[in-house]
Amino acid sequence: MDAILLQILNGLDKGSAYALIALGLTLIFGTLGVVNFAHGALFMIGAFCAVTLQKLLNLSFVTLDETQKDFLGNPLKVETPFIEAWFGPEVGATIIDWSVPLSILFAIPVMLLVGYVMERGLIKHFYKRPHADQILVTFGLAIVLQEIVKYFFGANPIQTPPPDVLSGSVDLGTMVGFDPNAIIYPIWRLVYFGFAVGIIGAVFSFLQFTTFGMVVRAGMADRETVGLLGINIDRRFTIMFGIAAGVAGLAGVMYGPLNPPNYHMGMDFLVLSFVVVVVGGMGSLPGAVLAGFLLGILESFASTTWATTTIPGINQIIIYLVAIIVLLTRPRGLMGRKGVMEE
Amino acid sequence: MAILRVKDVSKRFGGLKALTDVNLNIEENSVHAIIGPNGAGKSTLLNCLVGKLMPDTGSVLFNNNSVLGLEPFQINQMGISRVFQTPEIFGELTVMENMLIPIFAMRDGAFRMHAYETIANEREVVEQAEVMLEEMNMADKREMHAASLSRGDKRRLEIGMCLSQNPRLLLLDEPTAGMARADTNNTIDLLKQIKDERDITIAIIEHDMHVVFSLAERITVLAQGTPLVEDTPEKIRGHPKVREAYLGEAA
Amino acid sequence: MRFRLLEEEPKDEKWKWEEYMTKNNVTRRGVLKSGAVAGTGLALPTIFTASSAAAFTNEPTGASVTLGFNVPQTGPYADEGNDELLAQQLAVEHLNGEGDGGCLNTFSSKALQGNGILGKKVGFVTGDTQTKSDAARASAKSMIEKDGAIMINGGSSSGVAVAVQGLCQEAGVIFMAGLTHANDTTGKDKKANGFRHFFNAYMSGAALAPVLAAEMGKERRAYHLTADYNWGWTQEESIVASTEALGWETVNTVKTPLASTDFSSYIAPVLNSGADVLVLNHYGGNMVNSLTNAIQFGLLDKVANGKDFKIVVPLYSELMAAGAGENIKGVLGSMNWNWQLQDEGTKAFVKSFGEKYGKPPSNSAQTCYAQVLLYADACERAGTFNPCGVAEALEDFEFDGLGNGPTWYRGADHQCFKDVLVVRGNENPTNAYDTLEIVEITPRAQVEYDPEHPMFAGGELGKCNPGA
Amino acid sequence: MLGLNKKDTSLLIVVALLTLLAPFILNPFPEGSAMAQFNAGYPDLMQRFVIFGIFAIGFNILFGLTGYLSFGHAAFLGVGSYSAVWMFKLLSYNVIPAIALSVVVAGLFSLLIGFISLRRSGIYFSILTLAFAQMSFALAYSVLSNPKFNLTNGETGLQVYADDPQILQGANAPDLPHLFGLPMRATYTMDVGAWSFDFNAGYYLCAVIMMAVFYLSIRIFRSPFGMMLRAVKSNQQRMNYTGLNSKPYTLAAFVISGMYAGLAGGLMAAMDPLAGAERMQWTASGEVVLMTILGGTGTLIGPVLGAGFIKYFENIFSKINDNVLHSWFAFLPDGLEDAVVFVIHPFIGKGWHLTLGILFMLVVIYLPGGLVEGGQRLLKRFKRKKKDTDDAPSGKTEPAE
Repeated sequence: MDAILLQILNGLDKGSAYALIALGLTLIFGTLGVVNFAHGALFMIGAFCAVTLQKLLNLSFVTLDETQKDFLGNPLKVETPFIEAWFGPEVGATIIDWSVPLSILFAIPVMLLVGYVMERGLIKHFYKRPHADQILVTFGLAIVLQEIVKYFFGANPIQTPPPDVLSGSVDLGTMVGFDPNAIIYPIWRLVYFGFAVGIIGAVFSFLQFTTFGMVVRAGMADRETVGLLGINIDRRFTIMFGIAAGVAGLAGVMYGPLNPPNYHMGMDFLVLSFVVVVVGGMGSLPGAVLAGFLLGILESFASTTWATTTIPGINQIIIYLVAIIVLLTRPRGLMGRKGVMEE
Repeated sequence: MAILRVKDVSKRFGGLKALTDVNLNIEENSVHAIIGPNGAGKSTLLNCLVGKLMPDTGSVLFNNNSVLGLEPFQINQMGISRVFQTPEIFGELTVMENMLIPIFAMRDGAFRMHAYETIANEREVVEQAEVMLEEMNMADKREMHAASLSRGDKRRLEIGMCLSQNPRLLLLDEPTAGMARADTNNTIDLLKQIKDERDITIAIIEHDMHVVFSLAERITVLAQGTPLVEDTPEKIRGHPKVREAYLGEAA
Repeated sequence: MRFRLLEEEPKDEKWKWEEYMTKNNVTRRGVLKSGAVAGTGLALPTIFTASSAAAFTNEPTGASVTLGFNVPQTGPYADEGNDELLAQQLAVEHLNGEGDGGCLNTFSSKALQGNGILGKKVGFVTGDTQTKSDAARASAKSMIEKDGAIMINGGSSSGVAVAVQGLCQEAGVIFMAGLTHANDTTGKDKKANGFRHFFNAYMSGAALAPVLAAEMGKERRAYHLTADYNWGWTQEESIVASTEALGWETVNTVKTPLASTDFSSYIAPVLNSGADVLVLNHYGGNMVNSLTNAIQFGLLDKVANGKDFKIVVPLYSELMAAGAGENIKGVLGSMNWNWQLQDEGTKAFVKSFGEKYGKPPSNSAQTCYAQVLLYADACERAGTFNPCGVAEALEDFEFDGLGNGPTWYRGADHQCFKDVLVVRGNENPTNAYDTLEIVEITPRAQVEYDPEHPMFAGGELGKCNPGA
Repeated sequence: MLGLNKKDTSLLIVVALLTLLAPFILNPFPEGSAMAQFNAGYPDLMQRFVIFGIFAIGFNILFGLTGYLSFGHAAFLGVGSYSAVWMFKLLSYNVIPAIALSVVVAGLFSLLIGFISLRRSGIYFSILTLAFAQMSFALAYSVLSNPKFNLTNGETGLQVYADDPQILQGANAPDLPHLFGLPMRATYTMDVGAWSFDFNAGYYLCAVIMMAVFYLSIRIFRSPFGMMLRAVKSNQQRMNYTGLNSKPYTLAAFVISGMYAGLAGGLMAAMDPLAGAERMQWTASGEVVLMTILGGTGTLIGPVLGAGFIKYFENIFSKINDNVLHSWFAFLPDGLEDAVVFVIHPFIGKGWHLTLGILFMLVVIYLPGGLVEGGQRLLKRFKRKKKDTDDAPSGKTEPAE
């Protein structure tokens, strides 16, 4: 029982990341009709916003400590972050400690800007082009973006730890009457799940309750009709692209403390997020979220010893196996609309 | 003799009754029009005839063979060709190729792996296609991409493609919808010509009364998913029930 | 058009297509320089006569010799590859008598003079393995076929090492492996033309076990997470064997897909399994993430079976340590070499690398550096670049002064034997580079094994192939 | 000639000449010169050009004609390679049975996957193929290489060991892939002045096979079958109502392209007898998609150009390092030399991915029809200049707002 609960938690957590990325992907697809292979790169850029902020906060001046030696036997260079010098060591250290949550503030304008520039500068010209061209150009863009990040940050992962109070784990099991150590769960993973639920809720209520959202939803259903109504749908779609980029970016920022960011993390998620979107049904926002959580949970269960001894290798293929089964039994994924991307 | 017999066909979509106990016979070598107000179930009926929809009850016999449960291509191979409301042609292919495909389909069946032959060597097929293009007055456009044709030409091409298969039954779904008057008249002339020159049965679903009364030999009026009346154009024109249900506003 | 004919051949003799073909070789110059060649008919058109004793693949003819450095330059191991490349460049400088000479001054063999190899200036070409067997073979081939590389050096995974080693065997050049830790490289996949300086999974187990016993006691229950491919399996096998010999129990061994980026669902059940040690048979990004996840779940703060919970990472590298950051504190593992060693060879190398690049070298960089010097030295001692001569000079070669103390290049399987380091994540690092501290230098004798040990059995070196 | 019209015949002849003379064409720079770095005329890369050319030609039969975008074609290439190496292990190093088996096995495998995947269309089809290929890759990498049932030898790659049966291997036959005694690695080098050209047996085997399958693909493009495939792409509804069953047509195209992929995989193994699982990864499937789009989808020669383009970058650009750069720009004053090297540095060597990504974008932005369109434009411009007409390019087409 506790093992099952634990894997459901894990699945929800994995699913949060899948759902957030897939949400943006399907939003871009649904509004703009663009297959965006650079969406994983947006996730990665988000994570590197946190890395950048962390590096900025850690900008240091150097003093030589004659009492200690570095690896070449020269006096050791001791680095003190400016921030600690300005605000005093304690406040400074706290600011640095909270760099990941602070990065959210930093990432929002950056991601909106990246999204805006991407849409106006590149994607806009590909609305009417075949999907194959969209794939090629966004794939090229994804490579360029990740190579730029690699150039500045290297290929090695970089830790972006959570604030001290949010690191470590809590014993959830004892709260609901299990034995101690039965359900131990990292705090940041709970934060991530809550954050994902919040973002998903925000996006949905935004689309549901604002005029802007209504126009966008109408546009997703029938782009041409809304265009005829004289509403400047293109402009709204640009903003939508910015929002999708923002969602992916925030997902990336918050993901950093779970697994340290590296320049190819976007590509690692790219294929998976497409599978999620398609299993959910092209152009369906609830479908993407549902499929994200579903695949996350199934993946977690497939990695239990019980599953891998029953069917060897099931943890390697579960996502794809599920995708095949879903697509064969439900032609348009879980909640897909008819006629979308079927040509 | 009736070439197409529709017997007790019903079809529901959820709670909506689209067709209720439709009975209909289309006589061989006649021109039979099916008319009715919007939502009368004309398109549903047509889709049941060509294999796109499966009726809930009833039977559809073409030439005494059931067509129910068959795929559209199988029904076509039996001798039914369909013209769509908006012309369905192969836009990226040339006019000539558009004409070749149905002829190949007629000669080779639903599938044949003729991957090593060259089209140019298939003399007979090419000749037939050329004849058909002549007949449709499109020989000069043979190398054009079909997508770049005018609406009227697309319609002619589609009808030509259907005719090239020498179908026994030609189904036309509002063939003049959205057409300018001149194009409509051209299409009527074309259909008249086809009717006169060929051994063919034509079933036509139409909104435009001008077209219906210029062509049809028999008319079935469909209202609320069920045939109201079936008769000759003259009788239909005067029929009180029809006036009430349908022609009222048009008269 | 005029064909350049072989000097040995009469000018008027017409060339025949078959006569120029080589049996199994990729090269061009080797063919032309091979002297008298004779076809033996259609069945075997490519056999050379024995008189061409000196002929071998890419025999250097000019004033220079070209080495091929095949390292990952793209993909997750790009930084590791870059480090290897820097070390290889340094080695070339030292061989050519530039720089401070590095380990040439400490190396026990004095054959190298700092004037290149056998008087030829050393040049090099580089290729990108992408950490994929196919791509690595393609870039190695291109260096051999196009650039005339006489040997291939480098790499950062066992799959690549085995693939490139096989290629070098066929092509008739020497392969000096970079970072490759699987037993198979000098076990079932060993090749006469391939040499490994790096240590292997068996040695990791043999070195780690006594330290683990001393630090954690003999009654421990271990839970293994293992990367689901060849290297992971051999490491798991080695560690399980050596820890069980101590009296440890293995609770579970779980295979994780290589493509995994998040290990939470593998880590979560560990605490409830009755285990009190977690062994992570992961490398690179896998290890960084699985260790980070394990720390997140608070494993190191727990007590299981009345003992403090421990984590072991049998194979460490500096870059992984950097990537894992704070999480490695107190975690034990093993290494081939570390810059903090105090022997003369190490000091010379660290000084020369550090002054040039501003950071201490990683252990894969050190292996690549040592391999280049060892190759060059073997050429000098053999007096030839012929792979067979070089191989003979390397086999059972005893040396010192390249780090890790006295070292033996065993002839039976082309595996180097030297001291192995057990290291631990430093609790109080003073800078970015001393994140690991050396716990013990396990003497060579303790990690030696019989070439026919079951974990290594099944392959044969075969004959050295000079390629002509 | 050969049942082709004049235009196709000349295309075939041009392709034949280019492939046969590739050793000259690809090595335009004298050996030892600074530009020699750009020479691509060495056996391994030439083999790769034609092998990936075959792969892309086959992929184009499916994608270019029917419009079905498979994202899992690398699986067939991988399966072909594995089959070929197994033939080497069990029978002998002769490449003929190996290549034959790889085509057959890939054909059967694609029949199975195609039959299931083609129940869906559009992106749903793409994801199904992707899922199958990723499953094949994951299983080949781990589960199918366990000691009890080692089908693929996992990470290391399937290779021939000395204790393999090789029941038909003659005592005197070369212990490397060969064609009735002619080793695939056999290379004759011709030196002309400062130039040096390699003629490799394996390359010519691949080249001859590529010309054969290229000819076959022209025949398919020009056949009624090819026309039906284009009809599938254009309008499946009309096709069905014209009495044609589109399913067997697409399945046939899928299997044909799968067999092309298997052939390419078999040839890869024949040139270099090691089959790695990475060949089946999604990136490898994506690569052939990129090759085809980059070259020009649905054109005859485009995919081959795309394949050459990508492989050239992978193998030539990745090998340019700073040393090479410095040797190129050695004529510049020191400071300037360093500056130039600094600017170029991110784009070469380990930065070859960056250059490739930028080129993908440039090509797709400025040449919507791929490299083939680029060629056509050049040709047109050339012709126009010749005619010396002054009509400017007929006004940019402004996108309607």
